[in-house]
Amino acid sequence: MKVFVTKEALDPYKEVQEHEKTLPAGKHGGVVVFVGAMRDFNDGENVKSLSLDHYPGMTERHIEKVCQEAMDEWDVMDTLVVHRVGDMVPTDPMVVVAAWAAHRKDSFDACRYIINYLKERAPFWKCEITTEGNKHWVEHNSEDPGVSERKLQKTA
Amino acid sequence: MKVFVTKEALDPYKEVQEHEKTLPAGKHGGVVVFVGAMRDFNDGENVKSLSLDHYPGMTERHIEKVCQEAMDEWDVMDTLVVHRVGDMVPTDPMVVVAAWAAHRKDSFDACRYIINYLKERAPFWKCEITTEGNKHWVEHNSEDPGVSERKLQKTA
Amino acid sequence: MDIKVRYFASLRDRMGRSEDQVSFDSENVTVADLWGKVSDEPIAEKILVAVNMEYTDTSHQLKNGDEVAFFPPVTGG
Amino acid sequence: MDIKVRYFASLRDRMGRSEDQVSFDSENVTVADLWGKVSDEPIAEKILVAVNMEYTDTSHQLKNGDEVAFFPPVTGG
Repeated sequence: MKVFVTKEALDPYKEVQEHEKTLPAGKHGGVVVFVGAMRDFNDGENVKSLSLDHYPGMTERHIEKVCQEAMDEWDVMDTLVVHRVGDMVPTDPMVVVAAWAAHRKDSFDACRYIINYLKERAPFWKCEITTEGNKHWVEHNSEDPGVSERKLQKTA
Repeated sequence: MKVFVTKEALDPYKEVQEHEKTLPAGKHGGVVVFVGAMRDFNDGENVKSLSLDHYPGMTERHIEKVCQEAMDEWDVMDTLVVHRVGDMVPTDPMVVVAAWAAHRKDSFDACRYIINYLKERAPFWKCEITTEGNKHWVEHNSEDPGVSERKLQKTA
Repeated sequence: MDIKVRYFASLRDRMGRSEDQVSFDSENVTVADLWGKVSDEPIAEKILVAVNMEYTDTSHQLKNGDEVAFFPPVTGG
Repeated sequence: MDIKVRYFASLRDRMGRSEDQVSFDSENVTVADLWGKVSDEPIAEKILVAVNMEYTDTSHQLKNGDEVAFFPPVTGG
Protein backbone atom coordinates (compact mmCIF):
# COMPACT_ATOMS: atom_id res chain seq x y z
CA MET A 1 0.00 0.00 0.00
CA LYS A 2 1.35 3.38 -0.99
CA VAL A 3 -0.24 6.69 0.03
CA PHE A 4 1.22 10.09 -0.49
CA VAL A 5 0.29 13.73 -0.67
CA THR A 6 2.33 16.11 -2.79
CA LYS A 7 2.49 19.75 -3.85
CA GLU A 8 4.21 18.74 -7.10
CA ALA A 9 2.39 18.38 -10.41
CA LEU A 10 0.88 14.89 -10.55
CA ASP A 11 1.64 12.51 -13.44
CA PRO A 12 -0.99 9.88 -12.57
CA TYR A 13 -0.11 7.16 -15.07
CA LYS A 14 3.60 7.45 -14.31
CA GLU A 15 2.79 6.89 -10.63
CA VAL A 16 0.70 3.84 -11.52
CA GLN A 17 3.41 2.37 -13.75
CA GLU A 18 6.19 3.02 -11.23
CA HIS A 19 4.18 1.38 -8.46
CA GLU A 20 3.24 -1.57 -10.63
CA LYS A 21 6.95 -2.36 -11.03
CA THR A 22 7.09 -3.11 -7.30
CA LEU A 23 4.39 -5.82 -7.60
CA PRO A 24 5.15 -9.47 -8.35
CA ALA A 25 4.99 -9.90 -12.13
CA GLY A 26 2.17 -11.84 -13.78
CA LYS A 27 0.04 -12.29 -10.65
CA HIS A 28 -2.60 -9.62 -11.12
CA GLY A 29 -5.22 -9.89 -13.83
CA GLY A 30 -6.31 -6.32 -13.76
CA VAL A 31 -5.96 -2.86 -12.36
CA VAL A 32 -8.63 -0.19 -12.06
CA VAL A 33 -7.34 3.37 -12.01
CA PHE A 34 -9.37 6.46 -11.15
CA VAL A 35 -7.90 9.85 -12.06
CA GLY A 36 -9.74 12.88 -10.71
CA ALA A 37 -8.95 16.06 -12.57
CA MET A 38 -9.83 19.62 -11.72
CA ARG A 39 -12.83 20.75 -13.76
CA ASP A 40 -13.25 24.35 -14.91
CA PHE A 41 -16.79 24.56 -13.55
CA ASN A 42 -18.55 23.78 -10.28
CA ASP A 43 -22.11 24.73 -9.43
CA GLY A 44 -22.29 26.97 -12.48
CA GLU A 45 -19.37 29.29 -11.78
CA ASN A 46 -16.25 29.40 -13.90
CA VAL A 47 -13.23 28.36 -11.91
CA LYS A 48 -9.86 29.85 -12.81
CA SER A 49 -7.73 28.12 -10.23
CA LEU A 50 -8.05 26.00 -7.15
CA SER A 51 -6.13 25.69 -3.94
CA LEU A 52 -6.38 22.47 -1.98
CA ASP A 53 -5.77 22.65 1.75
CA HIS A 54 -5.09 19.57 3.88
CA TYR A 55 -4.14 18.49 7.42
CA PRO A 56 -0.68 16.93 7.13
CA GLY A 57 -0.53 13.65 9.00
CA MET A 58 -4.28 13.24 9.50
CA THR A 59 -4.90 13.23 5.76
CA GLU A 60 -2.43 10.42 5.05
CA ARG A 61 -3.61 8.45 8.08
CA HIS A 62 -7.23 8.46 6.93
CA ILE A 63 -6.41 7.60 3.32
CA GLU A 64 -4.37 4.65 4.63
CA LYS A 65 -7.33 3.53 6.73
CA VAL A 66 -9.65 3.62 3.73
CA CYS A 67 -7.15 1.60 1.66
CA GLN A 68 -6.79 -0.91 4.48
CA GLU A 69 -10.57 -1.30 4.67
CA ALA A 70 -10.68 -1.96 0.93
CA MET A 71 -7.91 -4.54 1.21
CA ASP A 72 -9.74 -6.24 4.09
CA GLU A 73 -13.05 -6.33 2.20
CA TRP A 74 -11.86 -7.42 -1.27
CA ASP A 75 -9.17 -9.71 -2.61
CA VAL A 76 -6.80 -6.93 -3.62
CA MET A 77 -3.05 -7.29 -4.14
CA ASP A 78 -2.12 -3.66 -3.64
CA THR A 79 -3.43 -0.11 -3.71
CA LEU A 80 -1.95 3.27 -4.58
CA VAL A 81 -3.21 6.76 -3.78
CA VAL A 82 -1.42 9.96 -4.71
CA HIS A 83 -3.22 13.20 -3.92
CA ARG A 84 -2.06 16.64 -4.93
CA VAL A 85 -2.45 19.67 -2.67
CA GLY A 86 -1.74 23.39 -3.05
CA ASP A 87 -2.45 25.50 -6.13
CA MET A 88 -3.62 24.02 -9.42
CA VAL A 89 -5.43 25.00 -12.61
CA PRO A 90 -8.20 23.35 -14.69
CA THR A 91 -7.19 20.02 -16.26
CA ASP A 92 -4.53 19.37 -13.60
CA PRO A 93 -4.86 15.84 -12.25
CA MET A 94 -5.68 16.08 -8.55
CA VAL A 95 -5.83 12.49 -7.38
CA VAL A 96 -5.02 9.02 -8.65
CA VAL A 97 -6.32 5.82 -7.06
CA ALA A 98 -5.30 2.38 -8.31
CA ALA A 99 -6.26 -1.12 -7.12
CA TRP A 100 -4.61 -4.28 -8.45
CA ALA A 101 -6.30 -7.67 -8.11
CA ALA A 102 -6.37 -11.12 -9.67
CA HIS A 103 -10.03 -10.58 -10.62
CA ARG A 104 -11.41 -7.38 -12.04
CA LYS A 105 -14.48 -7.25 -9.80
CA ASP A 106 -12.22 -6.80 -6.78
CA SER A 107 -10.25 -4.06 -8.56
CA PHE A 108 -13.41 -2.13 -9.42
CA ASP A 109 -15.00 -2.47 -6.00
CA ALA A 110 -11.81 -1.54 -4.13
CA CYS A 111 -10.94 1.44 -6.33
CA ARG A 112 -14.45 2.85 -6.07
CA TYR A 113 -14.55 2.33 -2.32
CA ILE A 114 -11.23 4.10 -1.85
CA ILE A 115 -12.06 7.21 -3.87
CA ASN A 116 -15.53 7.51 -2.28
CA TYR A 117 -14.45 7.14 1.31
CA LEU A 118 -11.30 9.16 0.76
CA LYS A 119 -13.57 11.99 -0.39
CA GLU A 120 -15.84 11.49 2.57
CA ARG A 121 -13.23 11.22 5.32
CA ALA A 122 -9.77 12.45 4.31
CA PRO A 123 -9.27 16.08 5.38
CA PHE A 124 -8.91 18.09 2.18
CA TRP A 125 -10.65 21.38 1.44
CA LYS A 126 -11.05 22.94 -1.98
CA CYS A 127 -10.90 26.71 -2.38
CA GLU A 128 -11.94 27.94 -5.81
CA ILE A 129 -10.89 31.20 -7.46
CA THR A 130 -13.45 32.10 -10.14
CA THR A 131 -12.69 33.94 -13.39
CA GLU A 132 -14.44 36.94 -11.76
CA GLY A 133 -11.79 36.84 -9.02
CA ASN A 134 -14.06 35.54 -6.26
CA LYS A 135 -12.51 33.15 -3.79
CA HIS A 136 -14.73 30.66 -2.07
CA TRP A 137 -14.43 27.44 -0.16
CA VAL A 138 -16.32 24.54 -1.69
CA GLU A 139 -18.96 23.53 0.86
CA HIS A 140 -19.70 19.97 -0.20
CA ASN A 141 -18.61 17.33 -2.66
CA SER A 142 -20.83 15.72 -5.24
CA GLU A 143 -22.11 12.32 -4.15
CA ASP A 144 -21.76 8.89 -5.70
CA PRO A 145 -25.27 7.57 -4.96
CA GLY A 146 -24.26 4.02 -5.85
CA VAL A 147 -21.92 3.87 -2.91
CA SER A 148 -24.14 5.69 -0.44
CA GLU A 149 -26.88 3.12 -1.05
CA ARG A 150 -24.36 0.36 -0.69
CA LYS A 151 -23.21 1.69 2.64
CA LEU A 152 -26.77 1.91 3.91
CA GLN A 153 -27.33 -1.69 2.90
CA LYS A 154 -24.17 -2.78 4.68
CA THR A 155 -24.96 -1.05 7.94
CA ALA A 156 -28.67 -1.95 7.87
CA MET B 1 -15.60 6.85 -29.07
CA LYS B 2 -12.47 5.02 -30.14
CA VAL B 3 -12.26 1.25 -30.52
CA PHE B 4 -9.39 -0.66 -31.98
CA VAL B 5 -7.84 -4.08 -32.09
CA THR B 6 -4.11 -4.47 -32.59
CA LYS B 7 -1.39 -7.12 -32.86
CA GLU B 8 1.17 -4.64 -31.55
CA ALA B 9 2.33 -4.49 -27.93
CA LEU B 10 -0.15 -2.39 -25.97
CA ASP B 11 0.97 0.62 -23.94
CA PRO B 12 -2.33 1.21 -22.11
CA TYR B 13 -1.57 4.48 -20.35
CA LYS B 14 -0.06 6.00 -23.47
CA GLU B 15 -3.30 5.17 -25.33
CA VAL B 16 -5.34 6.79 -22.56
CA GLN B 17 -3.21 9.93 -22.53
CA GLU B 18 -3.18 10.25 -26.33
CA HIS B 19 -6.95 9.90 -26.47
CA GLU B 20 -7.48 12.34 -23.63
CA LYS B 21 -5.74 15.02 -25.72
CA THR B 22 -8.62 14.82 -28.21
CA LEU B 23 -11.20 15.71 -25.51
CA PRO B 24 -12.23 19.28 -24.64
CA ALA B 25 -9.93 20.43 -21.84
CA GLY B 26 -11.23 20.92 -18.31
CA LYS B 27 -14.69 19.44 -18.88
CA HIS B 28 -14.31 15.99 -17.40
CA GLY B 29 -13.92 15.51 -13.68
CA GLY B 30 -12.66 11.99 -13.81
CA VAL B 31 -11.63 9.00 -15.82
CA VAL B 32 -11.80 5.36 -14.83
CA VAL B 33 -9.33 3.09 -16.59
CA PHE B 34 -9.33 -0.69 -16.53
CA VAL B 35 -6.21 -2.50 -17.71
CA GLY B 36 -6.50 -6.26 -18.11
CA ALA B 37 -3.16 -8.02 -18.12
CA MET B 38 -2.35 -11.58 -18.94
CA ARG B 39 -1.88 -13.58 -15.77
CA ASP B 40 0.57 -16.49 -15.55
CA PHE B 41 -2.05 -18.83 -14.11
CA ASN B 42 -5.59 -19.89 -14.99
CA ASP B 43 -7.52 -22.72 -13.35
CA GLY B 44 -4.34 -23.92 -11.64
CA GLU B 45 -2.15 -24.49 -14.70
CA ASN B 46 0.97 -22.46 -15.40
CA VAL B 47 0.59 -20.48 -18.58
CA LYS B 48 3.71 -19.75 -20.62
CA SER B 49 2.13 -17.82 -23.45
CA LEU B 50 -1.26 -16.97 -24.85
CA SER B 51 -2.64 -16.46 -28.30
CA LEU B 52 -5.78 -14.43 -28.71
CA ASP B 53 -7.95 -15.13 -31.76
CA HIS B 54 -10.66 -12.75 -32.95
CA TYR B 55 -13.15 -12.18 -35.78
CA PRO B 56 -11.99 -9.01 -37.58
CA GLY B 57 -14.93 -6.70 -38.19
CA MET B 58 -17.38 -8.44 -35.86
CA THR B 59 -15.13 -7.88 -32.85
CA GLU B 60 -14.86 -4.12 -33.39
CA ARG B 61 -18.57 -3.83 -34.18
CA HIS B 62 -19.61 -5.47 -30.93
CA ILE B 63 -17.17 -3.49 -28.80
CA GLU B 64 -18.58 -0.33 -30.38
CA LYS B 65 -22.11 -1.45 -29.53
CA VAL B 66 -21.17 -2.04 -25.90
CA CYS B 67 -19.53 1.41 -25.71
CA GLN B 68 -22.61 3.00 -27.29
CA GLU B 69 -24.86 1.29 -24.74
CA ALA B 70 -22.68 2.66 -21.93
CA MET B 71 -22.82 6.16 -23.41
CA ASP B 72 -26.62 5.91 -23.73
CA GLU B 73 -27.02 4.70 -20.14
CA TRP B 74 -24.63 7.02 -18.31
CA ASP B 75 -23.53 10.63 -18.69
CA VAL B 76 -20.18 9.84 -20.27
CA MET B 77 -18.13 12.21 -22.42
CA ASP B 78 -16.11 9.60 -24.25
CA THR B 79 -14.86 6.03 -24.15
CA LEU B 80 -11.74 4.24 -25.37
CA VAL B 81 -11.12 0.53 -25.89
CA VAL B 82 -7.89 -0.94 -27.23
CA HIS B 83 -7.67 -4.72 -27.32
CA ARG B 84 -4.60 -6.69 -28.22
CA VAL B 85 -4.77 -9.91 -30.26
CA GLY B 86 -2.20 -12.49 -31.37
CA ASP B 87 0.64 -13.87 -29.28
CA MET B 88 1.53 -12.51 -25.87
CA VAL B 89 3.30 -13.49 -22.65
CA PRO B 90 2.47 -13.11 -18.94
CA THR B 91 2.33 -9.48 -17.72
CA ASP B 92 1.51 -8.18 -21.23
CA PRO B 93 -1.42 -5.77 -21.09
CA MET B 94 -4.25 -7.29 -23.15
CA VAL B 95 -7.00 -4.69 -22.98
CA VAL B 96 -7.51 -1.12 -21.83
CA VAL B 97 -10.93 0.45 -21.27
CA ALA B 98 -11.35 4.09 -20.30
CA ALA B 99 -14.48 6.18 -19.63
CA TRP B 100 -14.37 9.94 -19.10
CA ALA B 101 -17.23 11.77 -17.36
CA ALA B 102 -18.00 14.92 -15.43
CA HIS B 103 -18.93 12.80 -12.40
CA ARG B 104 -16.99 9.80 -11.24
CA LYS B 105 -20.01 7.55 -10.69
CA ASP B 106 -20.70 7.65 -14.43
CA SER B 107 -17.05 6.85 -15.20
CA PHE B 108 -17.06 3.82 -12.90
CA ASP B 109 -20.40 2.46 -14.09
CA ALA B 110 -19.58 2.92 -17.77
CA CYS B 111 -16.06 1.45 -17.57
CA ARG B 112 -17.29 -1.60 -15.68
CA TYR B 113 -20.19 -2.12 -18.07
CA ILE B 114 -17.90 -1.94 -21.09
CA ILE B 115 -15.31 -4.45 -19.87
CA ASN B 116 -18.00 -6.86 -18.66
CA TYR B 117 -20.11 -6.85 -21.80
CA LEU B 118 -17.08 -6.73 -24.05
CA LYS B 119 -15.97 -9.96 -22.37
CA GLU B 120 -19.42 -11.44 -22.75
CA ARG B 121 -20.11 -10.50 -26.36
CA ALA B 122 -17.03 -9.46 -28.33
CA PRO B 123 -15.63 -12.42 -30.28
CA PHE B 124 -12.21 -13.13 -28.80
CA TRP B 125 -10.87 -16.56 -27.90
CA LYS B 126 -7.92 -17.26 -25.63
CA CYS B 127 -5.62 -20.16 -26.36
CA GLU B 128 -3.14 -20.91 -23.57
CA ILE B 129 0.22 -22.63 -23.92
CA THR B 130 1.22 -24.09 -20.54
CA THR B 131 4.77 -24.43 -19.26
CA GLU B 132 4.36 -28.19 -19.91
CA GLY B 133 3.77 -27.36 -23.58
CA ASN B 134 0.05 -28.14 -23.63
CA LYS B 135 -2.09 -25.94 -25.85
CA HIS B 136 -5.71 -25.47 -24.92
CA TRP B 137 -8.55 -23.13 -25.68
CA VAL B 138 -9.98 -21.39 -22.63
CA GLU B 139 -13.60 -22.53 -22.34
CA HIS B 140 -15.10 -19.75 -20.26
CA ASN B 141 -14.22 -16.44 -18.65
CA SER B 142 -14.38 -15.69 -14.96
CA GLU B 143 -17.55 -13.83 -14.01
CA ASP B 144 -18.07 -10.47 -12.37
CA PRO B 145 -21.05 -11.40 -10.17
CA GLY B 146 -21.78 -7.75 -9.39
CA VAL B 147 -22.68 -7.10 -12.98
CA SER B 148 -24.54 -10.34 -13.60
CA GLU B 149 -26.85 -9.54 -10.71
CA ARG B 150 -27.28 -6.04 -12.01
CA LYS B 151 -28.28 -7.31 -15.41
CA LEU B 152 -30.84 -9.68 -13.91
CA GLN B 153 -32.34 -6.81 -11.99
CA LYS B 154 -32.53 -4.67 -15.09
CA THR B 155 -34.21 -7.28 -17.23
CA ALA B 156 -36.53 -8.48 -14.45
CA MET C 1 -27.48 -19.25 -53.20
CA ASP C 2 -23.85 -18.87 -52.08
CA ILE C 3 -22.86 -18.72 -48.43
CA LYS C 4 -19.47 -18.10 -46.89
CA VAL C 5 -18.92 -20.05 -43.66
CA ARG C 6 -16.25 -19.25 -41.07
CA TYR C 7 -15.03 -21.20 -38.03
CA PHE C 8 -13.07 -19.84 -35.09
CA ALA C 9 -10.96 -21.05 -32.18
CA SER C 10 -11.50 -24.64 -30.96
CA LEU C 11 -14.21 -25.17 -33.58
CA ARG C 12 -11.78 -24.28 -36.37
CA ASP C 13 -9.37 -26.87 -34.95
CA ARG C 14 -12.15 -29.47 -34.84
CA MET C 15 -13.35 -28.69 -38.37
CA GLY C 16 -9.76 -28.76 -39.63
CA ARG C 17 -10.38 -25.62 -41.71
CA SER C 18 -11.15 -21.96 -41.16
CA GLU C 19 -13.80 -21.48 -43.83
CA ASP C 20 -16.09 -23.04 -46.44
CA GLN C 21 -17.96 -21.78 -49.48
CA VAL C 22 -21.34 -23.52 -49.68
CA SER C 23 -23.91 -23.36 -52.51
CA PHE C 24 -27.61 -24.23 -52.28
CA ASP C 25 -30.12 -24.65 -55.12
CA SER C 26 -33.02 -23.84 -52.79
CA GLU C 27 -33.70 -20.31 -51.55
CA ASN C 28 -35.22 -21.69 -48.35
CA VAL C 29 -32.20 -22.44 -46.18
CA THR C 30 -31.63 -21.95 -42.42
CA VAL C 31 -28.41 -21.88 -40.42
CA ALA C 32 -29.32 -25.42 -39.22
CA ASP C 33 -29.50 -26.58 -42.87
CA LEU C 34 -26.11 -25.02 -43.52
CA TRP C 35 -24.57 -26.79 -40.52
CA GLY C 36 -25.94 -30.09 -41.82
CA LYS C 37 -24.04 -29.52 -45.03
CA VAL C 38 -20.65 -28.70 -43.43
CA SER C 39 -20.65 -31.28 -40.60
CA ASP C 40 -21.84 -34.83 -39.94
CA GLU C 41 -22.18 -34.13 -36.22
CA PRO C 42 -25.05 -32.30 -34.52
CA ILE C 43 -24.15 -28.74 -33.62
CA ALA C 44 -22.95 -28.49 -30.00
CA GLU C 45 -25.37 -26.62 -27.77
CA LYS C 46 -22.79 -24.06 -26.69
CA ILE C 47 -21.72 -23.14 -30.24
CA LEU C 48 -22.62 -19.56 -31.14
CA VAL C 49 -23.81 -18.41 -34.56
CA ALA C 50 -23.40 -15.04 -36.28
CA VAL C 51 -24.84 -14.05 -39.65
CA ASN C 52 -23.18 -11.01 -41.19
CA MET C 53 -21.45 -10.39 -37.86
CA GLU C 54 -24.66 -10.26 -35.80
CA TYR C 55 -25.52 -12.93 -33.23
CA THR C 56 -28.47 -15.10 -34.19
CA ASP C 57 -29.63 -18.71 -33.87
CA THR C 58 -29.88 -21.81 -36.04
CA SER C 59 -33.44 -21.02 -37.20
CA HIS C 60 -32.15 -17.91 -38.99
CA GLN C 61 -33.19 -17.85 -42.70
CA LEU C 62 -30.19 -17.26 -44.99
CA LYS C 63 -29.98 -15.23 -48.17
CA ASN C 64 -27.48 -15.15 -51.01
CA GLY C 65 -24.09 -13.69 -50.05
CA ASP C 66 -24.51 -14.11 -46.30
CA GLU C 67 -21.43 -14.70 -44.17
CA VAL C 68 -22.14 -17.22 -41.42
CA ALA C 69 -19.76 -17.81 -38.51
CA PHE C 70 -19.74 -20.65 -35.98
CA PHE C 71 -17.66 -20.35 -32.84
CA PRO C 72 -17.39 -21.41 -29.19
CA PRO C 73 -18.21 -19.07 -26.26
CA VAL C 74 -16.04 -15.96 -26.32
CA THR C 75 -13.18 -15.53 -23.82
CA GLY C 76 -11.65 -12.13 -24.41
CA GLY C 77 -10.51 -9.26 -22.21
CA MET D 1 -3.32 20.99 30.89
CA ASP D 2 -2.04 22.30 27.55
CA ILE D 3 -3.93 21.83 24.32
CA LYS D 4 -2.89 22.72 20.79
CA VAL D 5 -5.84 23.83 18.65
CA ARG D 6 -5.82 23.94 14.84
CA TYR D 7 -8.30 25.44 12.37
CA PHE D 8 -8.59 24.64 8.68
CA ALA D 9 -10.13 26.03 5.49
CA SER D 10 -13.12 28.42 5.87
CA LEU D 11 -13.00 28.06 9.65
CA ARG D 12 -9.38 29.27 9.72
CA ASP D 13 -10.48 32.31 7.68
CA ARG D 14 -13.35 32.95 10.11
CA MET D 15 -11.13 32.54 13.20
CA GLY D 16 -8.49 34.79 11.62
CA ARG D 17 -5.74 32.38 12.74
CA SER D 18 -4.59 28.83 12.05
CA GLU D 19 -3.87 27.71 15.61
CA ASP D 20 -4.08 28.42 19.32
CA GLN D 21 -2.31 27.15 22.42
CA VAL D 22 -4.82 26.85 25.27
CA SER D 23 -4.13 26.07 28.95
CA PHE D 24 -6.64 24.78 31.50
CA ASP D 25 -6.20 24.48 35.26
CA SER D 26 -8.87 21.76 35.46
CA GLU D 27 -8.21 18.21 34.24
CA ASN D 28 -11.90 17.79 33.39
CA VAL D 29 -12.21 19.45 30.00
CA THR D 30 -14.21 18.45 26.91
CA VAL D 31 -13.89 19.60 23.31
CA ALA D 32 -17.00 21.74 23.92
CA ASP D 33 -15.24 23.48 26.83
CA LEU D 34 -12.24 24.12 24.61
CA TRP D 35 -14.43 25.64 21.89
CA GLY D 36 -15.97 27.97 24.49
CA LYS D 37 -12.50 29.26 25.28
CA VAL D 38 -11.43 29.96 21.66
CA SER D 39 -14.72 31.38 20.29
CA ASP D 40 -17.64 33.51 21.49
CA GLU D 41 -19.99 31.88 18.99
CA PRO D 42 -21.65 28.47 19.37
CA ILE D 43 -19.93 25.80 17.30
CA ALA D 44 -21.65 25.35 13.93
CA GLU D 45 -23.43 22.02 13.61
CA LYS D 46 -21.50 21.01 10.49
CA ILE D 47 -18.05 21.67 12.01
CA LEU D 48 -16.00 18.48 12.41
CA VAL D 49 -13.68 17.74 15.31
CA ALA D 50 -10.54 15.63 15.44
CA VAL D 51 -8.46 14.86 18.52
CA ASN D 52 -4.96 13.63 17.75
CA MET D 53 -6.02 13.22 14.13
CA GLU D 54 -8.99 10.93 14.85
CA TYR D 55 -12.58 12.06 14.30
CA THR D 56 -14.57 12.52 17.48
CA ASP D 57 -17.30 14.79 18.89
CA THR D 58 -17.57 17.71 21.27
CA SER D 59 -18.19 15.50 24.33
CA HIS D 60 -14.66 14.05 23.96
CA GLN D 61 -12.67 14.36 27.20
CA LEU D 62 -9.26 15.98 26.62
CA LYS D 63 -5.92 15.20 28.19
CA ASN D 64 -2.67 17.11 28.46
CA GLY D 65 -0.81 17.47 25.15
CA ASP D 66 -3.80 16.68 22.92
CA GLU D 67 -3.97 18.28 19.48
CA VAL D 68 -7.53 19.29 18.65
CA ALA D 69 -8.60 20.33 15.14
CA PHE D 70 -11.81 22.04 14.04
CA PHE D 71 -12.75 22.14 10.38
CA PRO D 72 -15.65 22.27 7.90
CA PRO D 73 -16.85 19.22 5.91
CA VAL D 74 -14.07 17.82 3.75
CA THR D 75 -14.09 18.36 -0.03
CA GLY D 76 -11.11 16.51 -1.47
CA GLY D 77 -10.54 14.19 -4.40
